[in-house]
Amino acid sequence: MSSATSFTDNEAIITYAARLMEGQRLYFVAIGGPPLLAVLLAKQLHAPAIAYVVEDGTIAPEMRLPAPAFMIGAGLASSRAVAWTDMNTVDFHASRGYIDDGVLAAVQVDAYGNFNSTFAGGSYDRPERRFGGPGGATEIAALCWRTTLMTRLQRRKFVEKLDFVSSPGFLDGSPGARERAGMPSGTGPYRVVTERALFGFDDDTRRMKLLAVAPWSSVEDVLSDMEFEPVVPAHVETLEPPTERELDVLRTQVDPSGRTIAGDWIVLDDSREAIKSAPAVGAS
Amino acid sequence: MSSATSFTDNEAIITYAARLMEGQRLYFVAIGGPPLLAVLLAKQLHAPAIAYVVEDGTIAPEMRLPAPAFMIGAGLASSRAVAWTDMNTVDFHASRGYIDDGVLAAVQVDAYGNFNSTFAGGSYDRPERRFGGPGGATEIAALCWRTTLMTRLQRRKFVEKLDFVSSPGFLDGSPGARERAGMPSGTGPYRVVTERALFGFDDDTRRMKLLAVAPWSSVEDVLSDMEFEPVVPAHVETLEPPTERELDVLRTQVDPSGRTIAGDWIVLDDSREAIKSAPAVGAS
Amino acid sequence: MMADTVPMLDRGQGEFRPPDPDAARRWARDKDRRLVDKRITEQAAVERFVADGSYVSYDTNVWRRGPSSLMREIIRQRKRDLWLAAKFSAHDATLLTAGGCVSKIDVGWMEVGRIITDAVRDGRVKMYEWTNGALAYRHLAGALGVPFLPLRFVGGTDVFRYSGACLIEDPYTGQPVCLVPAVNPDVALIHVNQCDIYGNARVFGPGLAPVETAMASRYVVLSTEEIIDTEEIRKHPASTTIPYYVVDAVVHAPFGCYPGSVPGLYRADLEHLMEFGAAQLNGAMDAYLEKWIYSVASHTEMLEQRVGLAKMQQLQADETHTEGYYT
Amino acid sequence: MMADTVPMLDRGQGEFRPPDPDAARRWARDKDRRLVDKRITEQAAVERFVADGSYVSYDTNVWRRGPSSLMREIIRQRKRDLWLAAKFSAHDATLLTAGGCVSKIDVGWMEVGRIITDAVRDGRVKMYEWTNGALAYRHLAGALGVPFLPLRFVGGTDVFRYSGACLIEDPYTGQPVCLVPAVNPDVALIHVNQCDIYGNARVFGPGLAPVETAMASRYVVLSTEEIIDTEEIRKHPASTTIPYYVVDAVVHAPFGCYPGSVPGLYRADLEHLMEFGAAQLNGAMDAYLEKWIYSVASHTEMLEQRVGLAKMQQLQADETHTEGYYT
Repeated sequence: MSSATSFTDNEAIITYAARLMEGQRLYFVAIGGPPLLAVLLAKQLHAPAIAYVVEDGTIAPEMRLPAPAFMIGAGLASSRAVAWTDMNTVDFHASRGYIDDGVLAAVQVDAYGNFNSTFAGGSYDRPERRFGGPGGATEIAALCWRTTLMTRLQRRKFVEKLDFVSSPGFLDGSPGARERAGMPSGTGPYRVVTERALFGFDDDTRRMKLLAVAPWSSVEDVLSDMEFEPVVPAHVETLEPPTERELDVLRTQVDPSGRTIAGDWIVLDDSREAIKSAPAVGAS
Repeated sequence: MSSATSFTDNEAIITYAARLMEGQRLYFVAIGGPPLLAVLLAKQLHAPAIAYVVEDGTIAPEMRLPAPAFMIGAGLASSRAVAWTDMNTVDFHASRGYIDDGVLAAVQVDAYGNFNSTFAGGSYDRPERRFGGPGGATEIAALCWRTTLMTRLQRRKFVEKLDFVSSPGFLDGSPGARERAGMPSGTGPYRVVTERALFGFDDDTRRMKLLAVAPWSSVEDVLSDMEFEPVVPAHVETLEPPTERELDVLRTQVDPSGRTIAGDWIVLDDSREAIKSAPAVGAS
Repeated sequence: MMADTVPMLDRGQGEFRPPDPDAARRWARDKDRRLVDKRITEQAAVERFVADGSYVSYDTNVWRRGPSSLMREIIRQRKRDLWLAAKFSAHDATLLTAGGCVSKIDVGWMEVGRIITDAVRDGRVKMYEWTNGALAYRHLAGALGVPFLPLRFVGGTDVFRYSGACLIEDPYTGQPVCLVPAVNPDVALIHVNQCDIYGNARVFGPGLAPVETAMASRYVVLSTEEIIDTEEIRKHPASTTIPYYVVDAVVHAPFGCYPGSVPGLYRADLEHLMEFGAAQLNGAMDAYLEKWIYSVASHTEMLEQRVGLAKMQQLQADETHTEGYYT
Repeated sequence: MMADTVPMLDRGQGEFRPPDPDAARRWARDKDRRLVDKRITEQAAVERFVADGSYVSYDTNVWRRGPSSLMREIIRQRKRDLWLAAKFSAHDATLLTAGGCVSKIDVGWMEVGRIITDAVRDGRVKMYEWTNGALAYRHLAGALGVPFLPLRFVGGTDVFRYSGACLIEDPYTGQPVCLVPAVNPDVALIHVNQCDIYGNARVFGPGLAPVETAMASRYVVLSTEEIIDTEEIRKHPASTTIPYYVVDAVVHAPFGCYPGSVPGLYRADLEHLMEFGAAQLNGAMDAYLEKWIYSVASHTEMLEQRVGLAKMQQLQADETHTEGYYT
């Protein structure tokens, strides 16, 4: 597949997340947003059999694409499901252990995969920026067997200390920390996907671990945009840029409205070095 | 309405229970049995507006009569309901306080309205007679605002000490005993209906209290068939025998199969004295 | 403000299956999430998913929309030492006890005659006291993946004393509240009106706790009156009661509740129920089991050789009320 | 064996509405059990059932199948000091905050822009941290008539610290488990697809927690796209989501979710949502409120004078997907 030379950071994040998805697993996503788009992209590309559950109680839908512009308010997003239930019911299924992977967007993440969607800057009582809250992210990150986070690689997002721990990763990283907090055993963060770097978690220390870096970036470049130091193994993989095919499906089928994939453009030259442009119109 | 001269004890019990029922109240009954028949009789006679909830999750059905022979296995018993739910759901409605009256059949009852449907005689480990268990009676008696019991007046049924407390009345009768056992406040036994006597409960002592006696019986006769002594007020009402109309509806519409109304015959002479006959065929 | 400890006020002394939500999660983790054809015979389903000693929960019962054919197969295969959840059971428990399959019963309500009474008196069967609602609620706890649930009944009774319930002081209100332990059965046997080959199932009519029972259990075996196309399931997602990923086996069993009724499809066979009752009264249960179970190889064979087409058609014709079920 | 006390391991420090199941039961006791015609205007419903200071829970939200017309009427009547349950809310909370109606919000998720941010910073609105699931679960506890429910999330986070959750040692497994307190809102506002004049209601499609919200709340106000005959309800009892006896008011409100969508009936009005977004960005929310709420006397008047028949017909025509909802 020919690799693309221009795409947005969000397109890269969604594409990389989609590549991680496997057809025999059951995914849990919120209503709308990049995680849902990643699942839809994976279904269109390499894993048509993927089943997913949506926070609103929709179970294993087979939405016909192209997807509607305003997914969160569109009945079509629930179409051809095997069951329509409600929020508590799908949380019960996750609590019972039936949902393999939670896929979530994070505003701010720390070295142990804890993440924040409540506020940034200032104090809790006088926040500089107040966000919408964790929504379903806290239960999804606690109850699914594995959690994959999607976010941009920025120093203010990969922090030593979160302004607010909205949703659980490995907490303080100590053995059994999640169990001591009342969460099911054997669960936790699995991957963190950014536009330039892919992270996992170290089996022994549960600290975030760098797995792959985009060709136009480097380990140094990645670390320079992180407040904390991840585990860096001797060998770091190359994160292949989105292919034309991936972007084509994403742009024409998965998010034809362009609302979610809009972002900062990444433009590559022949040597696959990046020349960043100004943020695109409507960038989030 | 002309009073009848021959009917079974069960017909009398069902008739008296039906007379207690009011159209503006919501009743909770088990699947089949005398309590359901009493509700159906009341709906046919004086209180067509009565709504009832069945243990199987049927909410406010309007079954067309005559009733089927095997109610417990008949879809018709759930017909024309406003909702079909399940056992937990109707128990939630009772727990939440929406169901006014539980109406239940009891095998054995004590002075505080506690009752037994587990075993009689012998010991728990080696019972003389083992019964089917409380079924839904325990939650119905705990969660509905009032409980009405239906049983025959026999010395072995109105006992000082139950062989087994399957379902709660006022427990030991002390103030707040039900609340201390985890039950909602303001709930408890309301009436105990037999073929010869109607009982309530004393507001102060919570002991069973004789309210009315059938013309062919007497306070002495009633007390002689009870192991414990109920509160006996100065004035005891007369329990009017079933009327021809009540029995006609009961026999032709409510239980045409005769399975549940079968019992020992009570035959009255002109002076309304009873001449008991041998147990009817198929008496339970 | 809340105290540092929560007083345990009272507790039942009964034996019960200890809740282990993490173990139940591991069962779920290891199930296949793909859409695979799960149709197998009743024989294979019982061989594979019902073991000696299994905790078995069925829904509803042999009188109404219950998995009668699967329970007969359990007897036919002479399973032993089962622990039953008799949450509004019927004569199913009697039948399984007569077949020598049962050693423990969690009792809510069930039909009890001399077979159960004798088995209890002889110590062949041990009963554990619960109620219909408490058992349905314990299954709900199991379905929620939590170790217990609070409830406002059972307390103050001998049922409480002989059960695994406990009474604590609620940390929020300071008032006493009961807890019951979750149950996660080894196998759920559920008879449904319709499902597809993957196990997406529909249950029509009011019911006991089919959803909780399926969600709580390790293995879920469905017997179904009818197998329908997945496209039909996807056209009406609101009609689905149980999603495919909890289901392990789909057994096609028309008249699967016989001699009971599946409302909207066929009436209960009252003659048969009387035959059963008489067999129990007259101590002729062995002959009954021989006639209806051991002497036939399968549910289909029983329908053909013991019930007969005429009777089946009569029971269907007698079920004139289909409103809300199939119309 | 179980200990005499249950250790309280940790607890949140947040303010929360203290559960009182017995008080909630008394609310239920005093409701009319008869089948009475409950149809009233949105104005009367809000006047009668929403008071200053009420804890208000709505389902779903202004983007999908939510009671938008009732929320506008709350703003029109200038209710004050409301405590909102924002369990997957949308811009409803922003709208009510802009109208000066809100002083407290239990947050799961909601759309947050400068109006909420400013209100929080200025101390006009206080937030309490929960999650969508925790709030839906607290409503479930309220619907079950119990003071709390155990769950296996929320622990270990700052959400826990700022909430009313606690962490105890489970008396059955000895493992830590979280509890959240029940919530019984003063009023539930639920937009439904269909109901009869008594309040027997149908909700189509996946949803948030309409059943739990109705069952938990003191007053239940339904707005409905369509009023159907009770005979139709009784023909298909399986379709009923909420039974009449919990319902206090039925408000006939076609396009009641506008500018949001009722799947199967009409699409969301994206132009309107952009107009709202722009009003917030540009600090022109007063003009927005004047145009869409204060300057019109009712929902009907807003539809007639601000939306218009052409737009309404367009939104209906755009909703081409009805499968599973109305077909």
